[in-house]
Amino acid sequence: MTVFRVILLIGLVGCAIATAIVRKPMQAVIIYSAFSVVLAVLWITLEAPDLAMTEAAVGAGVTGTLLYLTLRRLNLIDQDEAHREKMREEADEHGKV
Amino acid sequence: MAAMFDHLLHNYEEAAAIALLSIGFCMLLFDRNLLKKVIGLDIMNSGVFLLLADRGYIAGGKAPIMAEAASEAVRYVNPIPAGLVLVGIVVSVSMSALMLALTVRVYQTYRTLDVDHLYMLMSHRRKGGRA
Amino acid sequence: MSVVQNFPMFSIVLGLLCAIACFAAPRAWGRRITLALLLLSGVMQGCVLWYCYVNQASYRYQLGHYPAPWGSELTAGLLEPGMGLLFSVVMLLSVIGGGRHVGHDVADGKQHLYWVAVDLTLAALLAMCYTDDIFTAYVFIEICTIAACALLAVREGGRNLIASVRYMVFALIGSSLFLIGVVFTYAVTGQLLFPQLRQAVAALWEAGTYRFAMTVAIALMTAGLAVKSGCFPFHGWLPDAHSQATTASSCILSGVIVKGYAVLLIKIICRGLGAQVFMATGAQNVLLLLGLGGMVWCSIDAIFAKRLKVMIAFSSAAQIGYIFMGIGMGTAAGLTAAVLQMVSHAITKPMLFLAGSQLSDASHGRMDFPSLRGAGHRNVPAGILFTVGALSMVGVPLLAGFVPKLYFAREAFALGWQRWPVLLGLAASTVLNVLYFLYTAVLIWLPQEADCRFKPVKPHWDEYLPGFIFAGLNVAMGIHPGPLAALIDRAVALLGR
Amino acid sequence: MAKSDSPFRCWLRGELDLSAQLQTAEMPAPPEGERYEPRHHPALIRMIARQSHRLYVALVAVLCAVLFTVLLLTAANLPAYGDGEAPTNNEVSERYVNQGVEETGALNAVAGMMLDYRAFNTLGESFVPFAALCAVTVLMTRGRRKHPLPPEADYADYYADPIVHTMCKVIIPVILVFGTYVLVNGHLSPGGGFSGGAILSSALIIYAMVWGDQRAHGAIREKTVRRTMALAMGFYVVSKTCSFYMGANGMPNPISAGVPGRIFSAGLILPLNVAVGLAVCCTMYSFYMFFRRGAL
Repeated sequence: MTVFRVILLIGLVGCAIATAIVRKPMQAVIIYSAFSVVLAVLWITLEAPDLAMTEAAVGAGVTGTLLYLTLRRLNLIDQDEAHREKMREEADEHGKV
Repeated sequence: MAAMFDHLLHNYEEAAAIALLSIGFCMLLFDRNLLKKVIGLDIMNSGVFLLLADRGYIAGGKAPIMAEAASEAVRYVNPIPAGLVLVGIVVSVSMSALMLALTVRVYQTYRTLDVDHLYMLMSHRRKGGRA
Repeated sequence: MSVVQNFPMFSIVLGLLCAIACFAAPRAWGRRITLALLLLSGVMQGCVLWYCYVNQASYRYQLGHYPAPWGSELTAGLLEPGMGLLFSVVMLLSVIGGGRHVGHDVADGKQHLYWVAVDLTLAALLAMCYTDDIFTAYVFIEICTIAACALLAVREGGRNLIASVRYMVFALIGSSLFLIGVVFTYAVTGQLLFPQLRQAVAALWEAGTYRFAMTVAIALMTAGLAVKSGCFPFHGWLPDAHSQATTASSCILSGVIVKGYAVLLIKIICRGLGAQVFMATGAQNVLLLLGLGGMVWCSIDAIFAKRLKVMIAFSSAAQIGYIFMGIGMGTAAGLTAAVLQMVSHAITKPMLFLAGSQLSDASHGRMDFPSLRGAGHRNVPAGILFTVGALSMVGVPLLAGFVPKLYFAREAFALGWQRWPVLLGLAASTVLNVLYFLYTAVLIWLPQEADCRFKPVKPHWDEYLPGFIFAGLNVAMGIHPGPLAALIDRAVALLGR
Repeated sequence: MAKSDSPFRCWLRGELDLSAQLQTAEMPAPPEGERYEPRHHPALIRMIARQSHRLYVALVAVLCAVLFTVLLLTAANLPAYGDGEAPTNNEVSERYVNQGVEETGALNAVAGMMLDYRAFNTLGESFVPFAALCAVTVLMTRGRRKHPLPPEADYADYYADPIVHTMCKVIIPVILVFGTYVLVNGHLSPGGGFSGGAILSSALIIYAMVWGDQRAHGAIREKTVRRTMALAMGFYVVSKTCSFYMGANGMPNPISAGVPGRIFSAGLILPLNVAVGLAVCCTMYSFYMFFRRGAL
């Protein structure tokens, strides 16, 4: 059990670091959803099934959906740093007007 | 020092929780992308919740759902941290929804999610005249 | 049990109910419901205050069928209903005074949501005052944060969005720090309710176990609340947030909400942790220094502010420094002075914001100082009110702002090494206050140029009613501070019991 | 005196003739909100101001590092993980576990603790999503002019997809049943209002995704959502107020705990769970709709 838990924890921290360093927002959102699922499993190993259900429904489900919708709304689904540079220039133009 | 390190190894769940918390905190403070800030906030909150839930765990304990014919020998884990974390998760999702709404509005108004750039844009505008 | 004893619970629940009512009822009712709620809440707090004053005791109110360590509780002494009364009255007057601006700044489709936010703010503030449970305090802090964000973001245009983002980032950091502190406290004591928590903390401190964890927990909780109330090094969000909101929101944000967190901090220190343990960690010295830093630094910032509302907001940050300095003095008299400062600031700052926005209305909505020149002639009542508020902030005797400064200075002589820093900080801050407030007060009364493009406005006297009530309270408190100070003295004494 | 001097500097120098200064110096009106680069600062202060942001970041980074070290040390100082004798396992949690079933009638100790023992806390908690919904509404319906949404064609048309469409017809009822089960069994098994409400809302969200939000908007009216929420929250507040009032005034609990294990047991916990679940379901669905189409 302890080994399983340690593996989960490593996965959790790994997901968190990956979220911090990936470039595309979409990747961060997907990894965050994975993070929530891992956390839900971890709640079960901690004998807290209530939390597991809530985390799976709210953390992975609703928050993930909201993050995805935000990206959708901003048209940022498959864009990375280079594109953001372009957007930044556009924004400068926008600011000058 | 060695004793402390041993203790930290024993409290490995707490150590991982603090690690999550630090990653989230740094994302919230230093990441320039507003969206990543929101994700960082969620990760930081998850770290705090993990820390809290660990406090309720008892080695060999069972989830506090009383079976109808519970024997005396069963030890249940502490239900208080689970309840508090449940509260926390709901608060956390509300906060992220609010932050995401702010993000959408900011992007629609200024066409950027970069916080530093946002401040620059504002000072630029201020120099240019009335916004 | 007397009926009056139920009033704290009733007022909190009524706030929540009115929020729902404003959400679901026809949109035009929101304002009326909220005004009624604020009025009723004020009356109820008054009754509780009177009840506790007559009995000279605090009481604990059990929520539900289970006694203290298992169920939740509220406490009402003199401080809690007193602050509740103050918050209700100030919010009522702010909402009346800024009502026209709300109608102008807030789109029609969202006005009912504005009133929902006001109701939730009141309920959360009252709950923060009365609650005896540290985790409940956390939940209501979050409600207060969200409601404050709604109050701030409801106005459109300008730097409002960016101010909201900054506010939210700081607020979230603050509440996370507070939550981590709560988790550590719970981990080493196993208690969440203040009286039991205080016993457990005292026992732990006596035994010397987990002292490090407890110290860190205390530091984190204090830091979290300090961030939320805009204490000095974390005040970056405050000027933007307080100056960008619509007038009524500015009044509520800087007159009331910031103080809610400070009251909660005082309650946690006195009831939840025990003043002795708090002092033993040395956290009060840090608070004192931060308070002093805020008093001076934010006043300097206020001098360089180019717009009236920004200047008033920076002055708020400086005044919050006084509160934290009072808490950091670590004596009962210091705490009394801090509470006095809260009262005096709560009845002065909304008046300044109201009068300031009316003055700017008389200058085509411009906030920069050159445009405001001679604005007092264009809008005489607002000019008078602004002058009274400015003089009070400076600390002219016979006005409210003078009273806490006097008490701070008096208490400073009883302190050890803190004496000279406190006295110097008070002196420096007062001089800086004179520079910017007196300057503005003179500026608005300068003769206008002949070719002034702004026309005098015809004052609607009903709009100035809240301002004049604030001014009356100000003068009353300044002329006769004795009873109020005695009441707060007793309240602070009751708090530790 | 120089014309460019600010009135403030004159004050500093003790020149009290402020009116003359202001009459001659027709200062160009500074644009709104300008204060970050004061023009009359000495060079040193200006340099500091320019460097201050970088300095601030560095300072914050150092502070964070210190904070995390301290937190790690604290984690090492906490009671051992999984220790049954830790201070958290005291008389409070023992009563929740040992007497919870008799006193509240709920087999799930977490539900009993949240909705009966520490009900005030949960009352506050259920208002957090409500407050957030109000704030999101304020933000998303901002502006008198509607922000153009991406055209409908931009979204994948799931309705035309035979696999997705058919599967959703099967899945949505299953999710609804499961959500209801979790909701009404909150006092007997893991789950309860918040998770059940979130599961229910996911069914609604899938419906809105596949059938298109116009159709969802037609099927689930804004008024219905708002009324359901208001009724559920109102019921929650009123019933809990009565319970608080009776408890504080020493009146006995009029609702018996019932036979533990039955579905209709545990007093108020079941109706409260249903109320919370409905409110959470409406809130989450509203969040989705606001993010998707900017209106409910």
